[in-house]
Parts: sequence; C-alpha cells; structure tokens
Amino acid sequence: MNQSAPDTLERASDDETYYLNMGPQHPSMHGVLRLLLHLRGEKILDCEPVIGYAHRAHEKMAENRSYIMFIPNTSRVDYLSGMIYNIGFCQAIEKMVGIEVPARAEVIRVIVCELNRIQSHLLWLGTFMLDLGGVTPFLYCFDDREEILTILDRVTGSRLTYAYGRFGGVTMDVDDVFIEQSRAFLVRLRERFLMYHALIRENVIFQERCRGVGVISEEIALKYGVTGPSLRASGVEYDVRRAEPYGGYERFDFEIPTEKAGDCLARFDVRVREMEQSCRIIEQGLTALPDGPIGPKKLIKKLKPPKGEFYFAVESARGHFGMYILSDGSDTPAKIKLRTPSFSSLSSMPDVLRGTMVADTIAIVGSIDLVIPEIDR
Amino acid sequence: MPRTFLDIFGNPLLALGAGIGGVMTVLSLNTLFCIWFERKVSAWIQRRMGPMEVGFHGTLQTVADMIKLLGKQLITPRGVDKPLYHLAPLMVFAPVVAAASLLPFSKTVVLTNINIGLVLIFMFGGFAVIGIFMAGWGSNNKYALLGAMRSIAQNISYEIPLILSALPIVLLISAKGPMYEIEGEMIAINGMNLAHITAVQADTGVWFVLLQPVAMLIFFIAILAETNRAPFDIPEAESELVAGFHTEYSGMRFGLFFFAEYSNMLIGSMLATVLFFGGWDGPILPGPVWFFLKAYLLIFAMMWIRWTFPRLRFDQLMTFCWGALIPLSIVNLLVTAFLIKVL
Amino acid sequence: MSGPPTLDLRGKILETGESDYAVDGFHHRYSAGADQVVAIAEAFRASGYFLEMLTCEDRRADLHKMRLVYTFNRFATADRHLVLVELAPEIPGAEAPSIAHVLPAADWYEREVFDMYGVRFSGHPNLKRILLPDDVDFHALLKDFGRIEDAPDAAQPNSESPRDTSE
Amino acid sequence: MSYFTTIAGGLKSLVTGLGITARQMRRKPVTLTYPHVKPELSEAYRSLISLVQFEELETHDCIACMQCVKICPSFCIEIDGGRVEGIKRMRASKFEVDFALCSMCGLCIDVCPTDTLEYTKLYDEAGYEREWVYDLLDPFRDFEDEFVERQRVSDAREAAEKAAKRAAAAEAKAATEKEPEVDP
Repeated sequence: MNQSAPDTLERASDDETYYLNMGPQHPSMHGVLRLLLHLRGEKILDCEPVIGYAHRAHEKMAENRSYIMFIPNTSRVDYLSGMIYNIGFCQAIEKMVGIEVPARAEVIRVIVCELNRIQSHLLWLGTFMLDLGGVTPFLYCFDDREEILTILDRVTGSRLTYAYGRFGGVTMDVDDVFIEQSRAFLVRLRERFLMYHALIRENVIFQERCRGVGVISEEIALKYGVTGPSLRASGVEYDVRRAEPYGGYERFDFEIPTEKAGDCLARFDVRVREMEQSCRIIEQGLTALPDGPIGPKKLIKKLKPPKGEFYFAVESARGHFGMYILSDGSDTPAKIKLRTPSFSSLSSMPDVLRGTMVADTIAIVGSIDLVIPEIDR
Repeated sequence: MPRTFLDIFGNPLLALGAGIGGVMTVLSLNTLFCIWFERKVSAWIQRRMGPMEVGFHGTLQTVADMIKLLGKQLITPRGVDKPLYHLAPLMVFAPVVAAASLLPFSKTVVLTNINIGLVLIFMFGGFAVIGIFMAGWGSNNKYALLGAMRSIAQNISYEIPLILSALPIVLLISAKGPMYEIEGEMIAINGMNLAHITAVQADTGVWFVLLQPVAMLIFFIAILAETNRAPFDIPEAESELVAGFHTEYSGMRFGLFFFAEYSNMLIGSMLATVLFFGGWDGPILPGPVWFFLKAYLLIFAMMWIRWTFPRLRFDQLMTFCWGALIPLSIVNLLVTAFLIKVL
Repeated sequence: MSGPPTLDLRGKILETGESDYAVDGFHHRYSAGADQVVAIAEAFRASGYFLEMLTCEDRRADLHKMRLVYTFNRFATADRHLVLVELAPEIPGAEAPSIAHVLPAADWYEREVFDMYGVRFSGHPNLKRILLPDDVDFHALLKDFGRIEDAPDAAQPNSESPRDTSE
Repeated sequence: MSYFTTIAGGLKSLVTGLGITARQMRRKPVTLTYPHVKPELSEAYRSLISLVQFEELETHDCIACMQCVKICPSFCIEIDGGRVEGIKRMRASKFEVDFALCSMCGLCIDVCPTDTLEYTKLYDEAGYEREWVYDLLDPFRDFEDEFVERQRVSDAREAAEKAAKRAAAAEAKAATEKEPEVDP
C-alpha cells in the first residue's frame, strides 16, 4: 500500500499514457473543478488543474461599487465560510478607516465566525466521507450542520450568504435564545464527536484509505503557500488568529491543533480538533458576552479611507484569507485582491498527486477541502 | 428427494418455460422490492424517511421508476462499439437467470437438481464479468473502461476465496457419503449438489455456519465483492468513476444492469443460505418462506454494511483478498480436511 | 513576540518605503525594479518565506505605470513584506521576469495577473489564461475594460441623485 | 501474530461501526416531508422586500429619498417620486424592484430612514424571465389618494396649529417685548 515516490516516475508520452478529464462535471469535484490527469493504468503521472468555471469577477465588481455595496459579495466568495469572509471584510475596512467596534459586537462576531467554521468543517467531514464512499456520515454531518444553520438563520436571516457584518458592528443583536441554542448545540456536538470518532476515525477502512496518502510536506506547503488546516496537518503551527490576532481573538484561550504526518488522516484529525477548539471559543464568548450596542447608531454608508495599500488577513475555515485593498481616497476601492486559501492549496496539487492512484486523487482533493467558487472568485 | 420441474411437467420445453417464467417473476419482484428496501434501509440508517409518496410508504416507488426507465430513450453514444455495447446488458443479465434456476428453494420442489449445481453457480457468476467488460470496453469511455478493468481483477480474485470457502462444505457432505439416509431413503450423496447440502443440514439439525464460521465470513465477504457491493463497489465507485462500467448506459439498458446487480445479491444470499444456514430448514413456517427469509436477512446485512462503511481502494481490495482472505480460507480448508480425516 | 530575525533586503532594493503594521498591515515596504524580482524571490525563499500573494494594479491613470504587488510572509511570526514593482504602462508590452521557478506558488498568480491585466512574465513555464476562457480577447481587470458606464441601462453607483425625476 | 491482531482489530472497528448505524436506525427521522410539512421560517428570515403598511398612516411611508437605490449592490431598485401638491411629505410614485437581480442582502432595509421597507416571508418565489419586476407600490395605490387627502387635511391643520402657535408665540413675545415699554 505504499506509493512509489514521485521521482521514480518517468513522465513519458508513450502509447500507455492516456488523459482523463476529471470534471468539470464529476460527482466528487465539489463544484466545477477540472483535473486533467495523465494516467498510466490507474497511476497518475501528472495532473493539471483547470479552473475558472465559477469565475464571477468579484474583484472587478469591487472596483465598480462602494465599499458597503461589496459586503454581500464577500459571503458569496466562499459560501461555506461566508460569515468569516463577510466579517473579515468589515474588519479590514474598519481597520483601514479606523472605525471602533463595540465590545458586544466583537464577541458576537467571534461566536458566529466560529459557528461558521464548525459548520464548514462539518460539511467538509461529510463530503470527504462521501468521496471515500461512506454516504451515511455525510447525512449525520448535515444533521448537525443544520442546527448551526438554524441558529445562524435566527440572528442573520440567512442560512449561507449572511451579509451579517456592517462597518462597525453587526446587523442584528443576539438574544438569550441564541445563547441557549448555541450551548445546547455544543453539548450535542461533543456527543456526536464521540460517535464520529467511533464511526469514522476508528474504522479500519477509513484509516487504510487515509494513512500516508497525499502527504503535503512542509517544504511543499512553503513553496506553494498552503495555509489553514492542510498546513497545520504538516506540523506548522500557523494560524492567522494567533499570528496576527484580529477581531478580539487575542482575548480568547484556544489551542492550534497540529499534526506531524501531513497526510489525509492528519488533515482529518486537525479539522476535528479544530472544531473542538472552536467549541471552546464559542463557550468563552457566550460566557463573556458583554452588554452594549452592536454597532454604530446610524449605518455607516460613506467612507473616507486614506490613500494607499492595505492588507488584512483572517483565518477562514480553509486558511489564510487575505484582502489587499488599494484605496484612492474615494468611496470606491481602486482594487481589491482576494487572496483565497483554496487557490494556493489547489496549486500544490500537481506535486502532491503525482504517483498516486485515481482513488487517492479523490481522497486527497477531498481532504484539502476545496471550495471551487473561492478559487475562481 | 425433491421433485424437479421436469418431474412435474414431464415435457422439457414446458418445464423450461415454467422455470424461466418462475425465475423471472421472482427476480423481477426481488429487484422491485430490493430497490425500495435499500432506499428504506439507507433512510433508516441516515434518519431520513426514504420514498414516501407513491403507494403506502413509497412501496410503489420502484414500479413508477421502472415505468419511467422503460419510457426513456435508449441513447447510443457516438463512438461506441455497437455489438458489444448492445450485447453487454444481456450478457450481464442472462447468467443471473440461469444461476437462479439452480437453487433449491424448498424441500419438495426445485427447478433443477443437478449434481454439480455448486460448480455451475460459480461458473455463471464468472460469466457476468464478461458482460461487464463488454460494457466497459464497448462504451468507449475511460471511466467505464477503468471500472471494467477493476471489475475483472476484483471478480477473478474474489472467486478464489469464494470457492475455497465453499469447499469445506463439500468436504463435510462428501465425508457423510457415499450413501446417506434421508427420511428413510438411501441416496448417493454428492457434496456439490445443493439440494443434498440443504438436506444434510436439515437432517442433522446442525447448520454449517456452526461448523464453519470462518468459511461463512469469508464467503459472505467474497459475495459482497462478487456482487460489487460496498465496501467493494469500486467498479462503479460513484465518487471516483462516476458510474463505472455502466456510465454510458441509459433507459432500460441501465435498468438491466440494476436488475442484474440486485438479482446477484439475491442469488449470493440464497447460496450462502443453502451452504451455511440450512436453506429451507426451519420450524413451523413452510420451507420456501424460511429460505427467502434467511436470504433477505443476508441482503439486509449487505445493505447495512453498504451504508456504514467507506469504500476500499483498489489495491487494498486486492491485498485484502490475496493477503488475508485466500490464506485464511486455505488454512480453514486444510484444518477442515484434517479434522474430517481424524474424527 | 520574538522570532527569527527579519529579513533585511535593503541592500538589494531600490527604495524602502514607510509602513506601519498597525495601520496598513505591512511590516516592510519596498519598491524594486523588474530586473530585481528574481533575486528578491530567491532571498525570500532562502530565508523561509512564502509568497503570500501576487497581484497587479492598473495605475495608468495616476502613476502612468502598471504595478506588480508581491507580498511575502512567513509561518513562524508574521513578517509581511510588500514589494511594489513598477512596469511599463503599455498593454500588451508590460513584462516582468517570472519567479515561478523559485517559488512555485507564483506560477498560478502570474497566470492570473496575465489573465486579468495582460502583463507578461518572461520565463514562465505555462503562461496562459487561468480564470477566463482561453479564447477571450480582453484583460478583465484593466480599468478601461467593462466600466459600469459602458453597461447599458445600469444605475450609476456613485452619482449623487440617480434618476431623480421629482424636479 | 500481528497479522491476526490486525485482522481482529479491523473486524472490531467494523462491528463498532455497524453498531452505531444500528443504533441510529432505531431513532426517529430528522427530516420533514417538505411540501406536506413546512419548516418554520425564522423571524429574521431575509426574503423579497415589501413596503410596510404603517398603522398610523394606513399606508407606506416611502419618501423617495433614493437611499436604497444608491446603496443597492445589484442596482435593482428604481424609484420615482417627489413632492405631491398640497402636502409636506414626499411621496414615491413608483417603486420597482427587479427581483431577478435582488440578492436579499438587506442593505436597503438597513439604510431606509423611515423604516418603510421590510422582508416578506415568501421563500419559494421564482422569476420566469430575465426581468422580474414588481412595483411595490401596487398594493398601496388605492389608498394613495385617500392618504394624500388625509395628509392634506392634517398638514393643513398642523400648519394652522403651527401658525396659531407661532402667532401666539409672536404675540407672547410681542407682549414680553412690549412689557418693558409698558412698565415704566
């Protein structure tokens, strides 16, 4: 079950080599990714990801509307961690312009972002199992995820594309029911973790499929700028929440889980442990939720940002999400570049996939948690 | 000993017609039921409801689906190898009907009573591979070809533990012979006659699962692999190969593949019932009822397994077969032979 | 937070700009010429930095230049370097050396910049469009492409009184 | 020996998995049969927008200030309106929203100075053409004349009251101003 090292493979274009277009319409390409595989038998000689099928020109749109009008776009860049992107964008603009955020709004933001992170990881867990052929855990995960969506739906009015953040705060306040629901959910989720552990992590077939498969070494991660859980599974303790604390994360006590192996199993472990850490953060947030306003009294519509270049990064469910904003002093950004984590992760795939088998491709691409619209923007 | 259809009808053509009619009816009903049942089992496991709309708790859903499939256009993609492409569903389907006619479903009446029934069933099982490869090659589709390749390697490999784990039963039966008394009637007993295997279990009251638990387990796993059921469903691994060897099939041709898959499940479970669970043997209820009850319990187990586990990778599947199942079944066979000789 | 010493590039860089991490998120800010890009990338690679982002700006309106924006960062402690590289304003015509062979992460970023801005990277192994279809004939993020006034019947985003017919 | 322990361990994990799914099998389903059983929409549910009917006005209160038009990221709102003869309040005469473009972000509702926009609870609406334009004023057209009439009366009254007040104030002021003259 060992894979031959990539360097033992000769990349030949003889009669034995053939090409397989995996995607853009394929059950496990998570949207519209296309992998052009060079195969010999079931062994992958080379892989060329082809992207752009879900390109929606968010960066162009940003240049044609004011800062506040870009808010709804942000949660559509990555629809799975829409809250983190949405609030991350607001935080970037707040830092740029210098808007104060009330303490209550800050804590609410942390709570909803972490809920969103758990939601995203749960969906990843489900689809990863689906890629490996286990359909049932997928539906269990969706059952849990549904709870989060219901909780977030109550406070944001939307289930996926939240548009919850506003400059200087959030749109709606949370109430006691939200706190109660969140606490109940954490209790439930911790029970479910035990079940997932027994059903998935302990399963011998799952371990066989994941152990030693798709190793992203620290070297590859550094070369391609892979971030997020995929990087932490390779033993690098890099998390934007810790490296460049933002939005009050420095006041919360949480660990950054890391694993050494860098394979699919390590990525699985890192994500599951990250969900546990998110639970801790939410708990602390719910306990320490201060009273007070949740934003400025009047919606801040018109901004007067200083001229110049700005960079702001947040930790999305998939890694380092950076926003490079060029301001010309007007209410419309001169340029916004969205540096998305999946883009970097996917660009490392040719190096990782070389020498594996078709079935591994699915497992590896599934394990790095790609969201295609986020890559294409 | 049971009467065959030939004994009952006298005329071989009449017997053949009645046999095919009977088998087709049973297999069709089985497919209709199994698809519904599979959807229901998966729904129960996943805490959904499954089909609920057509008929009571969706019982008629598969009938509706079948009608839909019948009404669908049969698409023949450009570039397929037409003879192979058209023939493949039949080649997958025909051996199933033949194999089904060999199983002794009751004490008194069977379709056929052949002394080499066990061998024939394995042979018909081996036939299906040819159909699958024809489908994969004829489709001119890389996913289909990969699926077919996987299927051949898998089916050929898993036939070995399948047969090796059935052999101890043959030994056990043959050890009772050459003549054996069943209900006051002395017969020349044959280890490969399925009716005899059942009869001996019923007569001694000891099902072979008690004597051969390891063989039972290996046999069951091999049946899972032979019928391309999860966790060994790599020939049609949905998340990898789209639909494997039947990617390019539509309408009723696709339906025939489905039909064959569920019929194979039934035949596999029935064979396991005959070999290890005493066939029609059971108290109170009539023989056929017990026979089908046991078979469907095994089918339920197969579904339960499918909806619990992820899929193995291709090379792991082969390693598992050659590294675990075959050595184990050989050891089991040797131990059985040794014990029969000693005791 | 202490960490490994920060990389000093002052010897290699033309100009060091002012930056304040607390305000704009950059620890260091440099301007460089296109010919220095590869040497800079090699220096960052050798010190264990990764290419965080590479993009381009269409500054033909104010600076009369195209400008490449590189940011490098490292995993250990945040140390973000912004490197701005000014290029000729002609599209097509603006060109910079590729750093994809030094930092493979740049491969896709450079393709994206080429796709969106038309800036060519010499020595890039596979310089073709990445997000837009291969057969389009425009570079989407250039300022003179697809301005909102060009769009038929679209509301003006920033005009003070859009279609106020009350008067 | 490790060969057999591996197999045994693997089997045990598989049996554990089967046990878990068996336990789940006995539980009630968590899904709803959607068209028959409808899930409750949350209070905050963001859907298509509509105009609020204020009780004290008996109609909407859109003053055609164009704030929502300016902030709409989808550029899907079109408003006409302005001063109506005889009343102080500005009134909208057209409030067209192209719901095919609307992304239900809620910015218009946040920005509305009179709070006259709200979300409906329509969750299964669909457009069948590229343009799917509703005039949100349509349900209010019948009330408009009545409202304007009422408003005119109340405005007139208010104006009269104000004028009276002003007159009174002026009188009082005049009185206070006059007083010193009277006093000496």
